[in-house]
Amino acid sequence: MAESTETMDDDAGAARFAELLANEHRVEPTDWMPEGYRKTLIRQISQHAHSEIIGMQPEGNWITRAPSLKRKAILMAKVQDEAGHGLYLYSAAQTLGIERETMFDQLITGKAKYSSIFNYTTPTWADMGSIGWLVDGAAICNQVPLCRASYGPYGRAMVRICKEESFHQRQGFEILLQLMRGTDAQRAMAQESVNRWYAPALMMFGPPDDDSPNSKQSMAWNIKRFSNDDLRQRFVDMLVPQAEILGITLPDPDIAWNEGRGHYDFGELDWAEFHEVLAGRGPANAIRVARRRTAHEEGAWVREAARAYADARSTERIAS
Amino acid sequence: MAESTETMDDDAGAARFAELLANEHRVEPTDWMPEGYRKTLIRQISQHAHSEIIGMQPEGNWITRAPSLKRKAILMAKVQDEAGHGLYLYSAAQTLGIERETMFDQLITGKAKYSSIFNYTTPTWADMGSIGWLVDGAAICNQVPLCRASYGPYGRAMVRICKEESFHQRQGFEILLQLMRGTDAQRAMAQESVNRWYAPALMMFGPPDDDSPNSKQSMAWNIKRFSNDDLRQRFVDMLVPQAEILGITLPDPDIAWNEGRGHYDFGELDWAEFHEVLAGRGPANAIRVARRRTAHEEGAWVREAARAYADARSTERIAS
Amino acid sequence: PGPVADYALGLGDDALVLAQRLGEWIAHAPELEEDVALGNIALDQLGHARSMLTYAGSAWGKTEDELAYFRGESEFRNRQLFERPNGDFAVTIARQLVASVYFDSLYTALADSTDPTLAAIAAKAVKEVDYHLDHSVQWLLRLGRGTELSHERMQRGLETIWPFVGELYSADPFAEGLDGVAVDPRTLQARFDDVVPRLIADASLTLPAIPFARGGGRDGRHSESMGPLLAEMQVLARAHPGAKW
Amino acid sequence: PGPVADYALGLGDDALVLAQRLGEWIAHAPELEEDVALGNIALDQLGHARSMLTYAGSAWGKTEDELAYFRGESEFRNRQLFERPNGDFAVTIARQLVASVYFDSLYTALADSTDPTLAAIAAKAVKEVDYHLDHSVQWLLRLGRGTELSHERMQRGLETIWPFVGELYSADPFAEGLDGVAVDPRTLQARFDDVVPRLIADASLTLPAIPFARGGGRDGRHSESMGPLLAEMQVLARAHPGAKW
Repeated sequence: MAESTETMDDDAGAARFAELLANEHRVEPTDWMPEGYRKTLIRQISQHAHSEIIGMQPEGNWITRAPSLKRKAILMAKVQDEAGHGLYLYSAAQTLGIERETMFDQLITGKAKYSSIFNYTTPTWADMGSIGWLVDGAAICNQVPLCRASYGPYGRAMVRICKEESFHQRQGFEILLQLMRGTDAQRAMAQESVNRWYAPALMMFGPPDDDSPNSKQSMAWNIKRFSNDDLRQRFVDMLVPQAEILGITLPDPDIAWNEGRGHYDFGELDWAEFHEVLAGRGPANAIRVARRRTAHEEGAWVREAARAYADARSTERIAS
Repeated sequence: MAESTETMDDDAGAARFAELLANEHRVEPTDWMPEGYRKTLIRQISQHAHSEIIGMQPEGNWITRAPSLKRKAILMAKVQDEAGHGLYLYSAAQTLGIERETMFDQLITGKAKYSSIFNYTTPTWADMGSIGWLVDGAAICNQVPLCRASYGPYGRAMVRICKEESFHQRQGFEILLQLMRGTDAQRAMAQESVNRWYAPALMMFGPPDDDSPNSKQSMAWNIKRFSNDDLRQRFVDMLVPQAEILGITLPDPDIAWNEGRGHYDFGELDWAEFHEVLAGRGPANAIRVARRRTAHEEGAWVREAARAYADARSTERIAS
Repeated sequence: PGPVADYALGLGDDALVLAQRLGEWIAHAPELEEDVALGNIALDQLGHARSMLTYAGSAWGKTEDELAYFRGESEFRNRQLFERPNGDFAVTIARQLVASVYFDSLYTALADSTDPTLAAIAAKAVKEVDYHLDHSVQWLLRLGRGTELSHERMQRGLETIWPFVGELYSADPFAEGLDGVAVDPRTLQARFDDVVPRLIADASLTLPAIPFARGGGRDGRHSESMGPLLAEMQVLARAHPGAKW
Repeated sequence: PGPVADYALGLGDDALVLAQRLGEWIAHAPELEEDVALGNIALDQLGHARSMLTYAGSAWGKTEDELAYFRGESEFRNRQLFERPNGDFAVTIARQLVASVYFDSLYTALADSTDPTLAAIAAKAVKEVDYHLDHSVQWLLRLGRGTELSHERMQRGLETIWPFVGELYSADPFAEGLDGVAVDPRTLQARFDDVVPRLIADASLTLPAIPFARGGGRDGRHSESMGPLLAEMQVLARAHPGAKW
């Protein structure tokens, strides 16, 4: 009896789901959705949340040393925004029936993935510029189409996040611009940093299309809207003129305008490097998760106290 | 029965004890000694041990920032010597029937005293010089007579400690000498530091003799050999010519050679300040004990592990 | 404008050094919400610092950054409470509670200053500080009444911070002679005595009975935590003198 | 002398940065004996660093202090293991165990260098490192087999440090072309594989199975803990350029 009801619901639900996608409407938490769709979204949204949380660290590294109070304030606000993004993304994922604690646990036990870009380190202040300009820039290219993602809570979270990210990107650009207009040492610092971040930022779009097995299904479900390579091209096309304004050299001698394609050509990326970092052998993989785990473990007594206090309060309220 | 034996022992012991003192011989742990003598020694030796332990902090403060590798090495060795002195002094006190744990507990719970001088802070590198020259210098004046203290284990510990202290004092003098031969900023740093440490160092000999209730008994027991004021005078007489070599000004306009006394006159000290610091209202009282307590508490699991391992090993040995 | 600038510099240093300490928490907090909350408080404090330093600097032709990055330890005037290390979360909450009660009463009074700049900075700041105070009070209650362990740590946190309370309410040498312009911190003591013991009791905690430390922050005397704090804060700016960022 | 100096500088930086970290423990150790022991190890490491930096500097007309205090982060060549933060006592012991096994085999081999200065420094250092190794092994056993809590923390300590083991035994770019003079760290790997898994098993602990981090310390690539370490270490010397101490 229960089973046949489910089947009937499934059939009706599947038809309704297909119709929503066909009409470019949003799927909402109460709508029927295929298990694969739900799982894909949970994976993608929670990975995105984790990336925001882990992404606090490479920039957090310079809060105490920011070279002007204005930059310190901007950086603090940015890192705080990242925590905020992590929080709304966890909420969006929760609407799909997974607990935040479960996701967070996957993060700190090293079971969940997050964007590999955050396994690179920030040895210089100029990296605050490069992260904003290149990493946030790539994130925006990835994320703007996600504002139209079929799943409502995700799409809406992305609208808010994209607005803040584009602000962050501009701030990063400004950091680099100020350095490029500064002393020789500052210019060298900016160039050296862009040299380190450029290729990893391009790899943020994921492996080449031929090599990206999950992309097709995600596109069919209106989660992903453009292929990895399309997004990467769009990003390079955006960067080249901005680099000219900065007076900075992108570390790829093969970059050249291709009149025929109407796009910039660019060189092959070192995918072996990408897979190395993905496999845990990047510059900071070992440190990022451990740091968050340590913070979580050292804070356990605080969370327990808050729970105990809340429980006691609700008991009081019931009793009174 | 037991009582009368004790009394007999007491009478014989007291006679022997008096004889030892009269002949300037050492009292050893197995000898009979008056309860007051034992208590006075426990108090004095454990306070001295605590002072060495707490005294590690004001200098430890500069280990990570020492301005040359040679000075860093000297400073590390010195702070380590202080830990070593603390350890032998605790051992000397243990021969009087008190456990090291008991003493350490008195220290970290704030029940035991230590030299108030270590409640001053070390905001500049020159303080490493002033502590060596003035604080260790005063300590030596105090301690050299203690090498002849009637209680054997204490006197012998003091022989070793004094040797190292006089080495430390020379190092402090050298730090100041180097600063005084350096740049204007370095000379100013040295003078400013000596201005802060001079009076507190003079107060290390304790209150004026009229105001020092325990001194008389300690002198009768051959523990203390000179009065507070005598030691203080001896110290000032030593400092004045050394200050001249350094080219540093001692911050007391009343210092003047007194031909009649054959000593340097010097100004009144601000004993209200001394009592303030003694009462816990010095610059760092709140921090010193708390830091050692925190280290002790955070290290509890380490000490427990060491005990558990030692116990298991001895069980194994017995079983095998 | 000299004396007012001197006064503003002290207040600016208080806020700056506290912001620096709070900034150390980011990505280390016990939960994400606290990363956000402590970050918010840090940002607000940094904002107050910037307003005060900019105002002070305007009298001397110096920028906020020249004041923040190119003074030595003995030229910093912050009171020692603000430089105290973060310790565990309970120490940070204790420090923030004491700081927030102080700032709340200070800025409330300063909003009536006859100096319009100080009055405007204070009027804006007091609203933010209300939130900081609420945050600290909530955590004081949660930790004080939560578990046995949290109770113990919160009590220890109060004891760790307590010696630095006295300095806050002692005379501010730079407020002297500025009647109507500056606030004499001694006039704020009554509010502390009214509010804090009650909050501590509500949280089932005990008011510490520990002597106050000497203080002297306004005269450039700091605890030994100050040097490393400044070394880190100033290192990059000092490596590039004259550079703009 | 150029290439040998470059090689010596890398070894000197390894020892210097480790000494700096160990120096942070002083007056914070779990017991007084450990304040003494960690201080001893720090002093020995600092001694090795000074010998190596002095030797390196002699080729370039630079003093040990010019090298220690006036290079920037990207000019430091220490491998990343040595800059890892102290963490709790177990992390420090794990780091020291790995460091001591490495130094022990390195200095043993280097004592046979055809470069008489390197050989002499190594011959003296190896005796000291024997003691350091013994100290770490004793604590590894005590913590691994002590209590449940200490076992867990020691295991976590090994895991925290493990990613930085690989770099130690990877090629040293400054050892290349110095056959007979320098030691190729890859030749020391066998000794590590022989000794360390056995020590870990003896302590009832599990050999971590964690990927190695990328490294790159010899090329001036460091983890994010390096900047604050240098900020503190160099602050005073840099505030007084050209001064003697």
